[in-house]
Amino acid sequence: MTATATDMSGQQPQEGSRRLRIARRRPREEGTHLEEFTVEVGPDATLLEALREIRSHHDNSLTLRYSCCHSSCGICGMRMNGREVLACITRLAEAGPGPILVEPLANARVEHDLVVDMRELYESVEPAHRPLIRQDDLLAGLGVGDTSPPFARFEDCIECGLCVSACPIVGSDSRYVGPAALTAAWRSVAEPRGADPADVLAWVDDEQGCWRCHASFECAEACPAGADPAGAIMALRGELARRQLARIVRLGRRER
Amino acid sequence: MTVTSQAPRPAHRRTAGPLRAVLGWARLRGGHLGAAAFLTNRVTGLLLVGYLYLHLGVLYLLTEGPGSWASVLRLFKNPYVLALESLLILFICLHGLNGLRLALVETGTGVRHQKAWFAAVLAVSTGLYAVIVLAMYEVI
Amino acid sequence: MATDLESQTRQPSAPRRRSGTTAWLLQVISGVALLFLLGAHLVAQHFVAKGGLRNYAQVVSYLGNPVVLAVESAFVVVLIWHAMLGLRAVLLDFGCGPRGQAVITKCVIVLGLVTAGYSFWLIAALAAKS
Amino acid sequence: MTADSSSAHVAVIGGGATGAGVAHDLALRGIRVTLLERGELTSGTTGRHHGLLHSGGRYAVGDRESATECIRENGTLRSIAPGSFEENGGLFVALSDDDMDYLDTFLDACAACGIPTIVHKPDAALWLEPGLNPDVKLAVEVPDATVDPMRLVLRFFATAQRNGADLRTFTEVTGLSWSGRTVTGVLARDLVTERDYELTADLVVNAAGPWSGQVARLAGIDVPMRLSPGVLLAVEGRFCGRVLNRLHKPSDGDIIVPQRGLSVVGTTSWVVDDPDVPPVPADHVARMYAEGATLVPALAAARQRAAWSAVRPLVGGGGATTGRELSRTFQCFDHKPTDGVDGLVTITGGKATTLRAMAQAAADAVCAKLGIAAPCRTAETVLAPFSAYYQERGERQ
Repeated sequence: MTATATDMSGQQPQEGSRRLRIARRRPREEGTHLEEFTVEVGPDATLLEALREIRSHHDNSLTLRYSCCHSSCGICGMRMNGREVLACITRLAEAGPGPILVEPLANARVEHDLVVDMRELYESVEPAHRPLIRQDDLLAGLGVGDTSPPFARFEDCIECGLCVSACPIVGSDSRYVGPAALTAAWRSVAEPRGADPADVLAWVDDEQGCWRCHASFECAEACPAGADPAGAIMALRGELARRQLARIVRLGRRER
Repeated sequence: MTVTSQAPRPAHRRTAGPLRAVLGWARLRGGHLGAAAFLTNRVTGLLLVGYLYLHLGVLYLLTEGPGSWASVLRLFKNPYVLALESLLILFICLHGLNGLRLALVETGTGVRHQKAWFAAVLAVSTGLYAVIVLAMYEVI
Repeated sequence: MATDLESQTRQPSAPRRRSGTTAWLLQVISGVALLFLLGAHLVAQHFVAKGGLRNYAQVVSYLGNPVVLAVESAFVVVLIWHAMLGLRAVLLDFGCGPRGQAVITKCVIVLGLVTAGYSFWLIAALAAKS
Repeated sequence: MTADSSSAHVAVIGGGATGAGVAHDLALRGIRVTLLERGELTSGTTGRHHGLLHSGGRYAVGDRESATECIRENGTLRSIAPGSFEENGGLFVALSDDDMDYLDTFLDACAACGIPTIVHKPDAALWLEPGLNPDVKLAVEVPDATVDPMRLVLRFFATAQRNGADLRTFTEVTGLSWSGRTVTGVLARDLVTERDYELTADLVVNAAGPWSGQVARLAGIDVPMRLSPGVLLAVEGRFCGRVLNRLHKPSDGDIIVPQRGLSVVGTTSWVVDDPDVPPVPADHVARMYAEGATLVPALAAARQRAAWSAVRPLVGGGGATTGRELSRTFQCFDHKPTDGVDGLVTITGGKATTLRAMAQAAADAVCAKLGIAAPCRTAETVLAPFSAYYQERGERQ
């Protein structure tokens, strides 16, 4: 369970009741219908706590994904009042008063209720070599990293799919590679671990690759892990533009 | 590791119909400046293309000789048309300056401050617009 | 004009020219050029003349000057290029699938050519009058 | 009993680390496995783990058996799951004089368990970890590592699935089917289609972690469980490159595990009865902040990302008030000799780091009961990537 702060004697601070309207859907059925639940939760309860409360006391056929409860595994992504969030760290209070609309992520095939098919996301990251472990030396807030030895750590991106759901362009074209794959691609270019950056750049340098993004920065707003997908896409474009200009300059010099 | 060069063709995601796609643009989920810039750029861009054809149409009257062009001039004395013309200047400023912002940001430089850049674009555009409108109505 | 036709039906990974980057660079260069060209056009056509509008005689004499002709034609070309590429980028986001997008590209090319043709005819007609 | 492994069918209840290990091991031995999990995989205690791949250092003094097992499994897991660990090592940090008194017993115990240690003087320790409490007296480096618990366990599931295991998520076990005193299968309910069905199996393995007591009760058996939740705190910002432990007798809040851009401070322990809704007492969270700040002062001002609690499924009879001093080894109950119920095995206790070894022991017991002679090969089989679980999963039946 997550942070329902209770004092040692175990009783909850004064309960509040919240109404949740949850998108329900059976596998292989097209129709989605909203079911409303009223659930008693503490003042700083998270969306995940409310959903688990519903699952254990109201309707255990409600299916959702969660595992780490602290935004490090990335499988509890969903939409709350239309905004992409990780259920485990999003307080119900952030949704403001009134009933809360809970829907699965957009731009992905819904398997059932709040569970979407993650296959596309993982497939889209493959050509970018799925960067997993990176070199890092800056420690948060200490800024003294340059003296101590660098350490290897997992990438910031937790592959939660919120950016793909938030991007307005992904919904309009299923061939667009998507912000998640482009962020992974930039990480492979910025720190090539065995991969050939030119290979990865050739893959993203396409109309359905990094050039399809129109800089709405929705992905950067939605990203819970600070992986900054928009920054990665823009960095890819900068790298490609620089290489192209360098090529033109070289052509110019060779002709003279 | 060689790249599995065949980029995955995401089979499952149906291409959303035009209406849902357009609605997708306007999903200002957090109402943040980045999305506002994206929408402003689109709207002003489309309006400017619309104006281009309106402008080319009006210019055709020039080839009809001085008589018809004089009637056009009279039309543009009408204050409402003048107000619309001034809006055109605002759209040009917004689209142009936001274009500069994108040219800068889309190479990765200053991408962390893209919201600040758009705030600057908004400020400069409204400033320029005010100056031009005052000039247009001979106030200054 | 727009990126070559077959580029959107091709899989991103096939050996390819840098059409993605080129299109973006051209859009940026044409955009910056437009700032100057549009600025010149606005100043020359509307701000210099009293009341912001030239009468018939002024327009014809203005277009008689060959320098103005050159600037205005360059302005027309760059403007139509930038407008068409921008229009196409927006239309591509309407989500009408690969076939639809190939149609959009064709239409945008045709529209661009027609507009350019008409504009040059217009400039030539007015220049001839002076 | 069937001697040929390919026709044997084992039902595993519980989609956590234990279930994953057992499903993988049995599938590798050619046994048909069906796993039933009432939520998503790793949504129980497994996923909420702070992500430490133990070197065993923390248990070297108090529980030599566990410590030896940890260091052995530490090496094995690194070889069968390459690329799943941040292999930066860990430091046991001495901050006070009584920490220093504990030093020698600690070093001797580590040596006895085969845990390699390197002693660093304060300046070397501060060079390794600039965020450390400046009045650090000494630090002992051990081969700790950090892991993404969900992804590592999913690698076991992906490999089991590849070898034919049928992993049924969102499927709850509501009862058992019997013939006399022998369990012949499970009664399951598909929570998505709300369909009830019976699944016959030659053997049922109860690997439900903190809920294994409830599952055993379905067979009228009381498994002596001690449910010991621990509060964990995740703060924003990575305050250390490697794992930081406090060099003293294991007690509350003496570990910081860096996880991506977060730092996870753990942990506390007390005893509860209900595994479903372990509370997150506010004072425990405050204690995590305080204890974490003693190791890394800057952590005191860090922004809280989340505080949650996970229930350790410990084994052992009455008497223990807090869960800590119980042994960390796991227990494998074959209920035939103890409770006269055949066809049901319960596995519980143990830690995430030793999931493979625990599964090996359990699979050996299962094969013995089924009369199958198939050796365990999980120690030398490299696991599939975690995404293979999603990519190769068939449509839901």
